[in-house]
Amino acid sequence: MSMLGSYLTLAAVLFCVGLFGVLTKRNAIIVLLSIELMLNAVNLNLVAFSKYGAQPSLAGQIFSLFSMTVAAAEAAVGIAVLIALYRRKATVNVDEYDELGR
Amino acid sequence: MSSVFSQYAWLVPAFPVAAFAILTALGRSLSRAGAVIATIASLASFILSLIIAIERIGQNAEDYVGGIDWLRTGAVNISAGYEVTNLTSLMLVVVTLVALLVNLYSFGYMAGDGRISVFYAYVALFTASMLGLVLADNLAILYICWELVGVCSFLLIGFWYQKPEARAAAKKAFIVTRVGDLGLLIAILLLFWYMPGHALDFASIHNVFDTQSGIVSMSITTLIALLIFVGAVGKSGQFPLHVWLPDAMEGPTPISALIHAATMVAAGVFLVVRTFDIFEASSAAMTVVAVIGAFTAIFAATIGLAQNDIKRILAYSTVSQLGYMMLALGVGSVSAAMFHLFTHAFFKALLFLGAGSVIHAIHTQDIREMGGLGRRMKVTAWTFGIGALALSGIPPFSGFWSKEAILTAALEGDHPWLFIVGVVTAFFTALYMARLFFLAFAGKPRGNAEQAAHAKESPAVMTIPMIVLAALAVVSGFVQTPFKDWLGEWLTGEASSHGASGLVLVASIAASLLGLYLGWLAFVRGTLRPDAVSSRLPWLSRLLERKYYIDELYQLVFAGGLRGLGRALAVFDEAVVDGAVRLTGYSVRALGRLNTKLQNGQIQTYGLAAILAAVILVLAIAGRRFW
Amino acid sequence: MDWNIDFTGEFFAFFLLAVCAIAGAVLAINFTKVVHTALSLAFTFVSLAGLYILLQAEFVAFVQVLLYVGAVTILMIFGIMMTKHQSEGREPGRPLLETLAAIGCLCLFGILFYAIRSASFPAPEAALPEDNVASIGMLLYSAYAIPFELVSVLLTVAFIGAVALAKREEEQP
Amino acid sequence: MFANVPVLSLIIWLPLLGSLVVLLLPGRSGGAIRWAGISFTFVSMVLAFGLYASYLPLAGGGEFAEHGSWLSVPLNTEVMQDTSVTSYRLAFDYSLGVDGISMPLVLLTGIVASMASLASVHIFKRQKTYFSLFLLLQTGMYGVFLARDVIWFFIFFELTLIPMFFLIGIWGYYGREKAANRFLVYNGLGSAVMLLAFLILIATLGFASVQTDGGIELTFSGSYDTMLANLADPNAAAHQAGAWLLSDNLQWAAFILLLVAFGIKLPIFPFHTWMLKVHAEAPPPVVMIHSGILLKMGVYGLIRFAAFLLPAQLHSWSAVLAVLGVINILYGAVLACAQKEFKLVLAYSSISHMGIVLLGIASLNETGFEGAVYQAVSHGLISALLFLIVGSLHERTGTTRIDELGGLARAVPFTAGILLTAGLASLGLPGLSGFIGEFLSFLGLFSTMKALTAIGTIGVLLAAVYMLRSVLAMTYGPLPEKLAGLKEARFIETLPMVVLTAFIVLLGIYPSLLTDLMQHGFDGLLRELQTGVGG
Repeated sequence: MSMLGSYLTLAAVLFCVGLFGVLTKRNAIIVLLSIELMLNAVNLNLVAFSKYGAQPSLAGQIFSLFSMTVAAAEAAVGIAVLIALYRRKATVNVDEYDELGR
Repeated sequence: MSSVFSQYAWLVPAFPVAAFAILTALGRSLSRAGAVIATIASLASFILSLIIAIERIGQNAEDYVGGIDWLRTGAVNISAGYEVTNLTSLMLVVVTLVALLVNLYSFGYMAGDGRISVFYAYVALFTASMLGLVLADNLAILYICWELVGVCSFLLIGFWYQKPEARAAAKKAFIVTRVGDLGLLIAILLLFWYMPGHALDFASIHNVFDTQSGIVSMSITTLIALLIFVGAVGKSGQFPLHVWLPDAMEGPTPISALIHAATMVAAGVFLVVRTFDIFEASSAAMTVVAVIGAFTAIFAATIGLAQNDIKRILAYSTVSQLGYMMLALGVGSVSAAMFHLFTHAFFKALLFLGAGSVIHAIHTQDIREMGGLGRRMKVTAWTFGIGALALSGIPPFSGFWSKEAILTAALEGDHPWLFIVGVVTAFFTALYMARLFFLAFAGKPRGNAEQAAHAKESPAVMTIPMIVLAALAVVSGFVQTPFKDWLGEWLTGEASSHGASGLVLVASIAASLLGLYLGWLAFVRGTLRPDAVSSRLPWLSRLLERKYYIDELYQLVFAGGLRGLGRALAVFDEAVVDGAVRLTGYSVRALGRLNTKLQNGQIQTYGLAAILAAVILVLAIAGRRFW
Repeated sequence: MDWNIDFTGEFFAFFLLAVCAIAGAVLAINFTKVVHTALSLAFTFVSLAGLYILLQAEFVAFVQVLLYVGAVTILMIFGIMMTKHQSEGREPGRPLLETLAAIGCLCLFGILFYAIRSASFPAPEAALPEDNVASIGMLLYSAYAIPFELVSVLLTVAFIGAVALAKREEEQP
Repeated sequence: MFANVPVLSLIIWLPLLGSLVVLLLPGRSGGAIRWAGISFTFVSMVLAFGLYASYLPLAGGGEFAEHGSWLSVPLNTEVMQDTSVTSYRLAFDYSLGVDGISMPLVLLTGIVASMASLASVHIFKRQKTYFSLFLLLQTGMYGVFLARDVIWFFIFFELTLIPMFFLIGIWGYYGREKAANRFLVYNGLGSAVMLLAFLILIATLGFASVQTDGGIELTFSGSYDTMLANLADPNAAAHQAGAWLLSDNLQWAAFILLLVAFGIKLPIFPFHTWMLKVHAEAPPPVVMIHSGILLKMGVYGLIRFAAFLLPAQLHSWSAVLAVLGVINILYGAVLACAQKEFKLVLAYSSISHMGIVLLGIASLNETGFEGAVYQAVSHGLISALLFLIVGSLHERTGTTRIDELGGLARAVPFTAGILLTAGLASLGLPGLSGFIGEFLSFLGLFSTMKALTAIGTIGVLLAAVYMLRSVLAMTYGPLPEKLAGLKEARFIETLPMVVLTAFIVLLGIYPSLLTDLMQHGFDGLLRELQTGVGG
């Protein structure tokens, strides 16, 4: 058994912590940050497989690069949306963002 | 000898059927013309049955069986057949004769009624069904006619439908007899599956139970016999199903004469006679028949003592006399039973027609309001007197001979207790008839003036049937005397002259005379106070007057029980069954409401639900390997 | 219990960095002030960059630092600065939601952990090339050229979109 | 007579055509709509009688069978182990047929639907919609009885639900929406269960294989005849595709599902409560159809599918069915005694009478089966007649409560007479049709379960009690003053009364009219019960 299991376990821990944050935090910014954490956990997996996978290759690293790029774009748009929402609602509390249920 | 006319026996019920069809189709427009049509039809039936009967007298006539396939399914193949034997030809004559006379009589009795054609239609249907019952060659067809006569009886009891009492009486008659019919139905089902070849015709029954005994086991035989007897008990008003018959007097009086005295109620006796082979095969069943018959005879006679309604007295008398017939059957004498049925048909029809004549004249049925009618209604009084004497068993009237035959059979059959009961009943019979006759026809009028003014003899169309019946009540007893057992031989085909038993003759004559004498003392001479018994034993007279409280008991137990059960089940149906349905609906709705709450618009709740669901899904799919 | 772990230098480095990453993440969740959360997450990102180096992904580690620590975190801090956070820490908790979320996350972790532990990983057939930054560059411009271009389009669109969204509405006619 | 005419299709689809014709008529011409509705109904009835006239029991109706392909879906041949399979598909064909069991029910449908159409002349509200739905309903009913493919049976079965839902919901009395909803929910549930059972049957029993020179062509279908053939010859089926043989558990599942599905329709206690609402709230012509025909679809389905396709299960559960039947009989009868509303008396009496049908089915012999069908037909006629009268009375008096009516024999003697006759028929008076069905059912069951039958016959007694109690209370006795000015039924009302009474009397006097028809209808089932189960 190589280190792969340990990396995957670490990724799982981070992913679950991030998930918990997404589900429970009220502050929209923390929610966004938690999402970033989850994405990072995934990246860790990709990179770990790129080294310890059955056929090591650089594809995993490249994939994680794309993923990071998309995450950055997501963060930018997310913050922009948040600010637009904040302007309308004067709060960053996600409890107040319940237009879906109306 | 070949029976020329017997093969046309199916025409006998066909005439009244045709009359019924015509009257029903044309409806009320016929009015009195309908009565004429029905009477002509019954006359035709009577003539044909008379011819058939005469044809069969004397020689050893062959029985004739004919019919068509009626119901064919699988194992069942029931034919609509008819069978002419000496027994059925005798019944045919009795039924058609009484029907004819009642048709005639009703011309006068029902003259003012607007629904006279409906009345005649019902009577025609009844006559047809009764004749069908008599002619039927198998139990299934007999059962159908059996139910049809029941429904005609029901319709005619309720003929004056506006009266709530008539409605109640009709309902009661139908339902109580239906209890008996149920017994007969189950008996038929039993017979069907136990008879070899699923035969239900009387010839096969005779073969199986008489000649090849042992095919059907003893216990089943007893069961079948008892169930058939239950049917007979219902129809013939035997204890404990007698309650409907006195109430049936709500119907028009000619109907009481035809259906509830002469013919339909005797159908029970006739049924037992037809299936007598089954009874004979089981001594237990015979005992039950004899005991029930004897008990009913004395039981009804005692009730008859305390009644005041002229028709009810006669009704209880009918119940009592039918008990005699059952007693005769129970001790094994078919001929005595049939003989009594034969004579009883005439004198009881006569008594009812007489009573009808009285009611027609003074419009009351309470004998306490009558009195002194003998002077104003001579024909009625004389004929009624003849009927009363015949019923009381005074020689040489017909009732004496038939009652004597029954008592002889009881004594010879080694049933001394039943014999004693019979003699005591004869005493009671004479007593209540004396009370009835003397209260109604002797003494001074006790009713109001209007009634007295109305009291005049009925028209000839009513008195002629009474005279004919009176003549028959006198002479019909001579067909079977202790000295010449002609009827018994003809019916059973065996010479069974039982000879005169001095004990029986003396006992029965003595009992009857004693009853008449006591009645005369009490109600004419006045030497014996009529209320001698009731003042000393008030509970006894009340018990008799209230008919042993049997009606009240049934009302409480059956009617009340059914009503209670119905209410309880209604609550159950509403609360439990429907409640379960509503609960299901409610819980689905509640689940829906719960789900709505989950739909609160917050993305975190959705996410949580998705995660939990995913976890459960994974556990359910991947976790299967652990189970 | 056999954990099949070789106590090598790599392991110790991994252990240290993993503890840092987890600590940063857990602290980020527990802090009540948003700025603390953001900084603590930045710490996690840096730790992850260290892990990438351990995994011979130097270029990815570099991008990680550049992008996450440098761009995303700063972006978030700007977001924090542009919104008000006086009420934080004062709302009543949502015990049901938090309990269920905790159960769900723990179950998920349990499932993942079980899957990782029970999976058997075949040994790598070959090692990664030593100096793989150049190889990544080659690959990006050859095999992955089209996705690369698409990502650049995406970034542009996101940029424009973010500007459009964040623009004050009053300025619109 | 019908040498080259697709008479079965005509019977089924003419009402649909009528429905379209009615829809195309201008909405204001009430008379034209009414007469179009009635005449299309009558055409189907006449065709049904023509069918009866040319039906030969011995041939089993084979000459009328119609068949056409309808829907065929190819399936993967790769999943087959046996490589010689060249074609593997799912096929649902349009297949119609008539036999000794469906023939009486088709006649019943014709008679009752025609009489109900005559009784519908009281309907003035949205006539066009009413008659088009009414005709659509008929297509469904005829189709149910004539379909020979389970999928088509299902389609027709559903086709009766929807028009019925609207007929109750729009033209009913005060509680109509609730009644309609309950009707739909219950029957929809029943249909779902039935579909499940059918799917089991199709997947396990409905395959046919044809040996061609290229290989074997395997087809899964809902064809009833294929199923029967497979059932009769299980060896051949097993040989062709062993894996798909109907396993014991699946058979039981299908049987119980079918029992529930048709038990809701019949209805069997405790699934009966929906029916009470429908009887009480639906307009009388619709109840005539409902009580007269729709309940019989339950009987028909139970015999056609549960009994014919799963005889082994029927055999082992005959006692259960008999007990259910006895419960139905007594429960319905006792409750009928406690009702104050005549419509509810009739509803509970229907439950009681359907119990007798169950007894007939539970008897497992020809007598009982024929008794069950006979009882179904007879009850259809009788309850149609009773509800016809109920409608006529309700229109005149505005009530059918027993305690508010009385003395009708004086006010409306003809209607009262027919009501009395119908009541007597319902309580099983010999000479009227009700008796024959009861007698045969009891007779059939008596051969196997004597005590149970004897208990069941108490229902006959109770029938007399509740029928006389209610009918006499309404017709006899003094006439309440507010009913004094009642008018006797008009000719258009008396006609269906007379016709239905005539049929009731006819079937009561000469039952062979119907039993001869059924004579060979049950041969296959009986053979199966004797050989397949007895051995």
